[in-house]
Amino acid sequence: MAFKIGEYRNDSHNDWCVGCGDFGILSSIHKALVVLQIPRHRVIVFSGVGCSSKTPHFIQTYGVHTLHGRSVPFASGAKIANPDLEVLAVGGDGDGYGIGVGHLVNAGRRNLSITYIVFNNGVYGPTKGQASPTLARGTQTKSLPQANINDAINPLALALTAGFTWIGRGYSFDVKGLTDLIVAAIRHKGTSLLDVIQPCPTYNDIHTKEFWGEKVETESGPLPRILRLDEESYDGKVADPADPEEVARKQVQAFERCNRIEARMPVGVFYEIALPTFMERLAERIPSLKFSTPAQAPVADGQGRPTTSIETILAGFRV
Amino acid sequence: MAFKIGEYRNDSHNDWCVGCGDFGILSSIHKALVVLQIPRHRVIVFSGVGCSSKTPHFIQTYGVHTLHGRSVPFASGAKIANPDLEVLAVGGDGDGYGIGVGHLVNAGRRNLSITYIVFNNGVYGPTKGQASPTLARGTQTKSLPQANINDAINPLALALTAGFTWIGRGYSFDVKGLTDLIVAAIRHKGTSLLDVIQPCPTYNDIHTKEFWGEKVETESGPLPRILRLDEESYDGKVADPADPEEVARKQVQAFERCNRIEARMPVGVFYEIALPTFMERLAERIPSLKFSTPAQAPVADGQGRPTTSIETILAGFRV
Amino acid sequence: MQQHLSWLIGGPQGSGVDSAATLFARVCGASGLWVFGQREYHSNIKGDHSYYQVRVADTPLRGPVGPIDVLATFERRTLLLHKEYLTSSGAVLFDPVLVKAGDLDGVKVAVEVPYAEFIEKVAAEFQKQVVRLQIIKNVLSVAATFGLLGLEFKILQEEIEKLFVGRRAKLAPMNVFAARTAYESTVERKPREFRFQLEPIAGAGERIFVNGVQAIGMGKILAGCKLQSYYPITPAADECDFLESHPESGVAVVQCEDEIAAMAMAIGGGVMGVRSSTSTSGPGFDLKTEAIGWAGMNEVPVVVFNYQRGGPATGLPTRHEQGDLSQAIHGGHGDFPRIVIAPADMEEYFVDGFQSFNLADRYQTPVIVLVDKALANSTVTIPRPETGKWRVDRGALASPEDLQGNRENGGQFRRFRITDDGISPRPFPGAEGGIFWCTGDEHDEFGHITEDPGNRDRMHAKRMRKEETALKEIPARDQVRFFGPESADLTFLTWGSPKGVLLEASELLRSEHGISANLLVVHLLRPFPSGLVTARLQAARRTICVEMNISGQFENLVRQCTGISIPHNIRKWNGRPMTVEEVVAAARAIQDHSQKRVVLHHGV
Amino acid sequence: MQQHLSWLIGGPQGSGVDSAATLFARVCGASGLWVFGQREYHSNIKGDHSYYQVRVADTPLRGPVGPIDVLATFERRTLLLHKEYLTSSGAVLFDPVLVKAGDLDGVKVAVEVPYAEFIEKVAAEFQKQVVRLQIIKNVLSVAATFGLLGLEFKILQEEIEKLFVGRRAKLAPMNVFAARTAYESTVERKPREFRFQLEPIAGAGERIFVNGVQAIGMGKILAGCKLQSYYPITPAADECDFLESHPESGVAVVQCEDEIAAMAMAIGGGVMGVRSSTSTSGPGFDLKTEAIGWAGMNEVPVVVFNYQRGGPATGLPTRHEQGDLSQAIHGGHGDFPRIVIAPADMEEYFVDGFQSFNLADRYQTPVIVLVDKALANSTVTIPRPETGKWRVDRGALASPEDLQGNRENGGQFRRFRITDDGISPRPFPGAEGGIFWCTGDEHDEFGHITEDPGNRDRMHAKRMRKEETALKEIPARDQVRFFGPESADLTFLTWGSPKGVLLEASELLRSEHGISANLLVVHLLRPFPSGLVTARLQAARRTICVEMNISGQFENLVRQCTGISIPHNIRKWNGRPMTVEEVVAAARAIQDHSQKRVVLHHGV
Ligand SMILES: Cc1ncc(C[n+]2csc(CCOP(=O)(O)OP(=O)(O)O)c2C)c(N)n1
Ligand SMILES: Cc1ncc(C[n+]2csc(CCOP(=O)(O)OP(=O)(O)O)c2C)c(N)n1
Ligand code: SF4
Ligand code: SF4
Ligand SMILES: [Mg+2]
Ligand SMILES: [Mg+2]
Repeated sequence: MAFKIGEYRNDSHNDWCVGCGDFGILSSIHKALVVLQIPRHRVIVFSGVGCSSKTPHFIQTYGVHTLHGRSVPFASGAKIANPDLEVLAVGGDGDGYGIGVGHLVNAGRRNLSITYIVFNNGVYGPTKGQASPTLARGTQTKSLPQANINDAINPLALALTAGFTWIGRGYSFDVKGLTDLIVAAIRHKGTSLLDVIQPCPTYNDIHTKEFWGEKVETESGPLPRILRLDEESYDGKVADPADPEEVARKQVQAFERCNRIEARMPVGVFYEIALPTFMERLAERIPSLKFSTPAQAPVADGQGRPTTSIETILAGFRV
Repeated sequence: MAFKIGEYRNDSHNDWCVGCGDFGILSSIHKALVVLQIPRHRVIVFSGVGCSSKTPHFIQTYGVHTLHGRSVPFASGAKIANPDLEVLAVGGDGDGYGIGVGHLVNAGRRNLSITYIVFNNGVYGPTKGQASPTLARGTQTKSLPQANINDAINPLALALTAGFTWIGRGYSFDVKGLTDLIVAAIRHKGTSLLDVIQPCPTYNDIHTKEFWGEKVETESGPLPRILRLDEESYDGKVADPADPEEVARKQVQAFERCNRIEARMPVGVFYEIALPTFMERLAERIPSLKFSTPAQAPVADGQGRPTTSIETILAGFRV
Repeated sequence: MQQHLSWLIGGPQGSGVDSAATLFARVCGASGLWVFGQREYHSNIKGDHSYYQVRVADTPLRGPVGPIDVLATFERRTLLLHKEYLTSSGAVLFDPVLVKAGDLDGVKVAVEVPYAEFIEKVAAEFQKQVVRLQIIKNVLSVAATFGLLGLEFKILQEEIEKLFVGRRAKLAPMNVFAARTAYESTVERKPREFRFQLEPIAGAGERIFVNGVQAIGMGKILAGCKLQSYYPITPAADECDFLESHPESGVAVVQCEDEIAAMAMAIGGGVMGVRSSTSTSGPGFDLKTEAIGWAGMNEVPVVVFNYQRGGPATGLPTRHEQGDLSQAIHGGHGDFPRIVIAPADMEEYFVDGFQSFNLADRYQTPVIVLVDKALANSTVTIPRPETGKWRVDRGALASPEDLQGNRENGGQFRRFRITDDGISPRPFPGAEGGIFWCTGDEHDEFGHITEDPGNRDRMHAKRMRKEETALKEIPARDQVRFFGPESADLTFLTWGSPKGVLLEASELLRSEHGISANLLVVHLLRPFPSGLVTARLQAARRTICVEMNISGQFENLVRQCTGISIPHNIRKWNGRPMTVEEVVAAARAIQDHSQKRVVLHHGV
Repeated sequence: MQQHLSWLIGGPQGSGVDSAATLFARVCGASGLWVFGQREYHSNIKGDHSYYQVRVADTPLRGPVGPIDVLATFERRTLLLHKEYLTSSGAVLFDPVLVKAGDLDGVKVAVEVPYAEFIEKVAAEFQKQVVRLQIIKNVLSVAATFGLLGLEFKILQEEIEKLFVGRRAKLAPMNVFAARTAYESTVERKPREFRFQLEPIAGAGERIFVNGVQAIGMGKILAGCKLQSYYPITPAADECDFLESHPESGVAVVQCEDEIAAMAMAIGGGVMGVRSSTSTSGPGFDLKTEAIGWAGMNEVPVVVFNYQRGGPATGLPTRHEQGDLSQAIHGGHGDFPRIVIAPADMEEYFVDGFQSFNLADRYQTPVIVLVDKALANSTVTIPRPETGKWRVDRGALASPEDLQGNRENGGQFRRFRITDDGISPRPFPGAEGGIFWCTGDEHDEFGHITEDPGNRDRMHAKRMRKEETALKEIPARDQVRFFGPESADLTFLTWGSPKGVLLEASELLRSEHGISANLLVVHLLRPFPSGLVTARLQAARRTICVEMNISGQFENLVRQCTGISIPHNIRKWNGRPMTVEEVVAAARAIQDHSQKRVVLHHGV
């Protein structure tokens, strides 16, 4: 009995603006869950705070709408506690690359099996459209009293530097392509960052659906602004993670690709590598983790008697 | 009347361990100030918390020993308030790349004229040698009960991604080379990150002075572990900041260079570009900043009467 | 007879409800009347229900009321949600196309506003598409109200023309045309039963019409604030927006990566001698906790405005609450001196925007100003503040002689000199002879770390002494404010924004219920004016503590600082400000039945 | 006659003072004696002065004292800094090479320990370089003390051998040889005037010798804590280190990038139903403020240990203070329920390491445990806790039937069902039929955002009700603890670690000064047991509030919760724990002269 898309939808009041790119991402997540056929009670979606961070309320799985900028550490704790569950984190670019960027960098160092989807719209939604860290310097959206004064960061390069083991970019109105990317990101064993270009028609009147839908002039004539990396025969995957030379080469390639100056916006998988996950590393330290997750470990017996013994430790302190 | 090194030294109680790499960095800072001949009351040094963050107390300039991880935003506020002062920030790798990394990334977006020197010793000093974010996975210093479980970050690549406009690496026991780098970093108009390899003999028994002093096997025979980029005819400087192609090329080059797998450790300037500073950008918005800094702007007249007028604004609200 | 009108307009967020209300309020203000406008909205960008209540009268107004005299609607939801609050003689403006059977049951005065018809007229006249003109419904409702109230069209026209300036100037004629259409049609159709009438009054003096963030912003600019660092958060971001949109004031407004950075930057500015501040709301305020303690430890003048909203956590981010008092007073590990004040009305918002910097400079410590969403988003007519009398006080500064004297000795300065009043003159970095250090560690007089127990004893006590000094020096009228007869049946005790409704409620209690009431508003919350408060409470017959939170944070603070347990309280925590009527009813229940606690529930 | 000895050893940080003291203490413990060891050190890695005081007696000991009976030194600084505290019959062990003229003035019993000579002997015997053997001075001082006290060498030898195991086993013979050399030499040279004698005692029962972090760590492991996230900070990091070095206990110890992440991770674990905790100290505790509020809002069981140290800011990072009470009780914007407890001695550290998780699960809210540097770094002999009687309480969980019933209906669960006691049964994510949402926004019973005022009224009240429930359910003996006669001249009121000195001081006051005293220790600090405390205080003749901070945070809390102003207080804030003698002296000053406040200053 296959799970259908309706089963992953929650009908709680959705208050996103008409035309918001968030809708495309939400439905791509629904679709990815259908593709993956994960029972809904085996998924938990974390988010920060922002328009995009309301997403968990619209998915019929466990959902945790945390604090601004903190979705990743909340999700990390949850994943460590119960790695059997599929853990997703979602949220805005302000949330993930601004206030939360310290967690992003440090999450890359751990490689828990978490999929992090960032809704990149160049602005802060609920606080009326201030510039987010992805808005280029000099840009003035209609929500800004003056042109943006800070340089933008490059989220993919940042994730690469931070050590993310799967790095991709999608576009919210390309639901098909995005669904595939989400599926791949979830399937990846390790931390994946999926940056999604998401028009905010209310505050960002520059990076609109129309803008992304346009054709742009290139050397080979007019082409769609959105460029699919896989059509370019770009391969971001490290074949042999044990080969440091290949790793370094693929990283430079990924950096070059996401750093390139071009009119078109590449989407797809920029980098991928199989490295031991944090749970695997932890299990090297803590033998019991090889047999049971923290969530499975019994705490007490039927009478409430603690089941974790401290006798050996106590013995060491006996005088 | 030239300023001499003694004038930049403060003799308050220094409690660093014997043989600590911090001493080399401290004396390089003293020497750089001599080279630059900045009057000591025109310099202010900020730091976070950690062994290295005690540095300001040993320099005879204004010194602000802030909170763990926060030296950069404190220093940023100070620089905006009084850009006429030379503002330095110093601190540990835990401070700057761990708890403070969110500020690091976002400081790159502003480009205030601040020099940030990070003492990179792979460990947390005052809390007894836990792994810092620069310690490689699998490494076990004598202070660790088990081998490090997290991947290391690459601070130079991180700074590059964050938008730092001057990025370098030095070695604490190469006082001469380090002094030159500090001088260059301070002279740079914009935010500079200088990562300094700093042995911590007390907790990090792997990256010791001896280790860095060794010769290593290379294709061209045994060579010193420390490799000077300038001897390699590496040029990290962007000649024409208005040329996006050159910028992208130099960034890829810098990324490749600091990401390369090699037995030797390159020191020198990895990347440099002249971009408008934050104060210049602010002055585009706020006309008065073209004539006076916030610190110079008068607040009241001799009788305490406020000198900033709100008459025009008030007029807009009159009914 | 007293003139008084309560008008409410509602609609989906983003449909222009705010501008309609502002237009209406400004026109009333321009007519010499006094206005109080209260804005309610969801934490949502577009679509959810928001509304704006505008009270208009011939005397100054201070807070919201429950009953509605005129309900202006252009969609069904607003009608259904608010009609129960219509006064018995109240009127509804409604769209005949949208109203369904029964919707108007119980409404005495229903005034049809044929929006579609008007819009078609406008469309025809200006050759526009009908679908693009939906936003004009707002102007139509205001104009219809005007027609109903019999106010002169000219004033409305003038205000509309003022509204559409610059790039939008070309829209003015169309809006005026639309307004005139609705105005005239309503004048014609005005039902007889409708009794309200507003008459322009003259000679109200020089007045301004501002909301809380504007008042604070102007106070800050006047104070010479030159650095405002912030991280966006509702409703504090509006203040930063206001400052940023006045670059001529010279305030460097810096959007930071988070509230920790914002606090750190402001402190960095404070260290340099520049008047610096940051503004935030609950979640951001929490994040500043550690850095505020550092500023206290290092005696840095810095100003933090906290715009309270419903908590805890994200809570009710666009609703009103007074829930951050405990955090402001007690937040932070260890002990450090701080000043906490709470302005209680629009005039005080303006004054404290200014005065907070004087307190910070004088006591060289963080000043926390507790304001709230209710007043931040209320727009009120107030007399133009008498700023001509205001003075800047930069506190104790290092004298040129002091600095000169240190040039020899390494150029360093005893920044943290132990003094009797706890205050040490400070140099600004950059000054020769003024070199000092700051550190979060306990330190000696120069600012170098020391763990010497004797130094700790003295230095810690020196810092804390500044609170005693502040309590001695700050004028009593800036510590507590008392209103009403010396002796009364009831004494209301409060802080912050409930002041307004309590003043109005006291009036009503006296005039309509024969209960006399006076009011003590505590303005200085830390250091706490225990003596002044105790004296008033001891003299009171029956005290009622009134505040907008569930746990009685203020009541607890009063007990902590005076030992006095207040016998009665009125509390509310549903996110909507208290209204005059519910406070009156609560006070009566307490007076008549000695009820211990009354919880208020009014609100949509 | 009662046996009692106060021994102190000092030296530069990193020179092995700790291990010497631990060795000495363990040997005394192994002899059946009771030990209390207190460690003092600078916030420095190597070189600054640190010292360790070990008290030994034939009855359990509870806190530090001022006077020193035997001062073991191997460098001059220790001698000069501490000799003034020598009792009149006290002895100094000193290095004849380092002592200068006059250094020993006033010292009655000076025992020469020719360290250099001993070391040369060892070097010769084991063919080592003299310079490499300096660290052995520690063992030498301990052995010399042993000789002086006339304890049997065998026990010392055994403990040394236990110390050097594994990789370090080969060092055992050398250390034993060195110890024997010093021991025998001191036995020979023992001065007649030296009167102290320690005799092994038998039958002390099963005992352990632990410090605060170890006691807490064991309690946590036993409770089934499976996730401990942390960011390193003194002195909390020691606990994490302890847990990490016991991987067999199955606790996933995760070093995070900062305290915000550490708190968030622990909450994430709590949401999943795993017993999770984090440990920190002041600055880190501040940073957790926002997230703790979120956990309160979302009813997540999570345990936070805060190891108090000198504040504010970085303060005195390795010194003692009880300065974070206000932050623990009041920190965070808005109102949310929380449990705050403070264990007051080593036994309670152990118990609360365990019990805190039961409280968290039962009330589904953050539990903050306030401990402090003094006990964290004190090492004490205590009877082995009777853990066999302890029970795990996981609180209200969703029943299988409840879950089953929801499978149809979208599989979702009313996680935040409004109940009379405020507690709602919870499922663990992963369970079918248990789907729920969490959000920092105000929410409905499923956890979806709503701004409905009625829901807010009820949901906010439901959460806060849990504090009333807790106050009803938690046994009185876990709320407050009373010691001493029902009626007494003096009643001490305190919380946390001063308990120990107060118990000993009460003994002395009775036996030596004829003053009777009893003691009320408040263990549950929020919700506050106002009734129990009031009853005791009303029965008291003269109450003295005792705490380790400058502002009287606890005294203020008591006044806030009971309205009672305590007439006298004893406070200390120089970073060093209170000693028995200074408390006795302070109590006498209060009893004899009705002094209002006594500030304590003892400490090096
Ligand atoms: C600590 C804290 N600071 C600030 C806020 C206010 N805030 C709410 S959402 C938001 C920005 C959201 O922007 P983004 O993350 O880009 O999400 P988007 O709305 O664009 O989807 C901010 C600053 C908050 N809730 N908490
Ligand atoms: C908020 C906060 N968390 C933790 C600490 C404890 N702490 C002090 S120094 C330090 C780490 C210092 O390491 P690093 O920055 O690498 O500097 P180093 O000592 O190596 O020079 C930590 C975690 C603190 N002071 N404040
Ligand atoms: S404000 Fe922008 S991001 Fe938020 S819901 Fe509206 S369109 Fe979407
Ligand atoms: S612990 Fe390491 S970093 Fe700190 S002072 Fe000692 S050697 Fe230097
Ligand atoms: Mg965004
Ligand atoms: Mg370090």
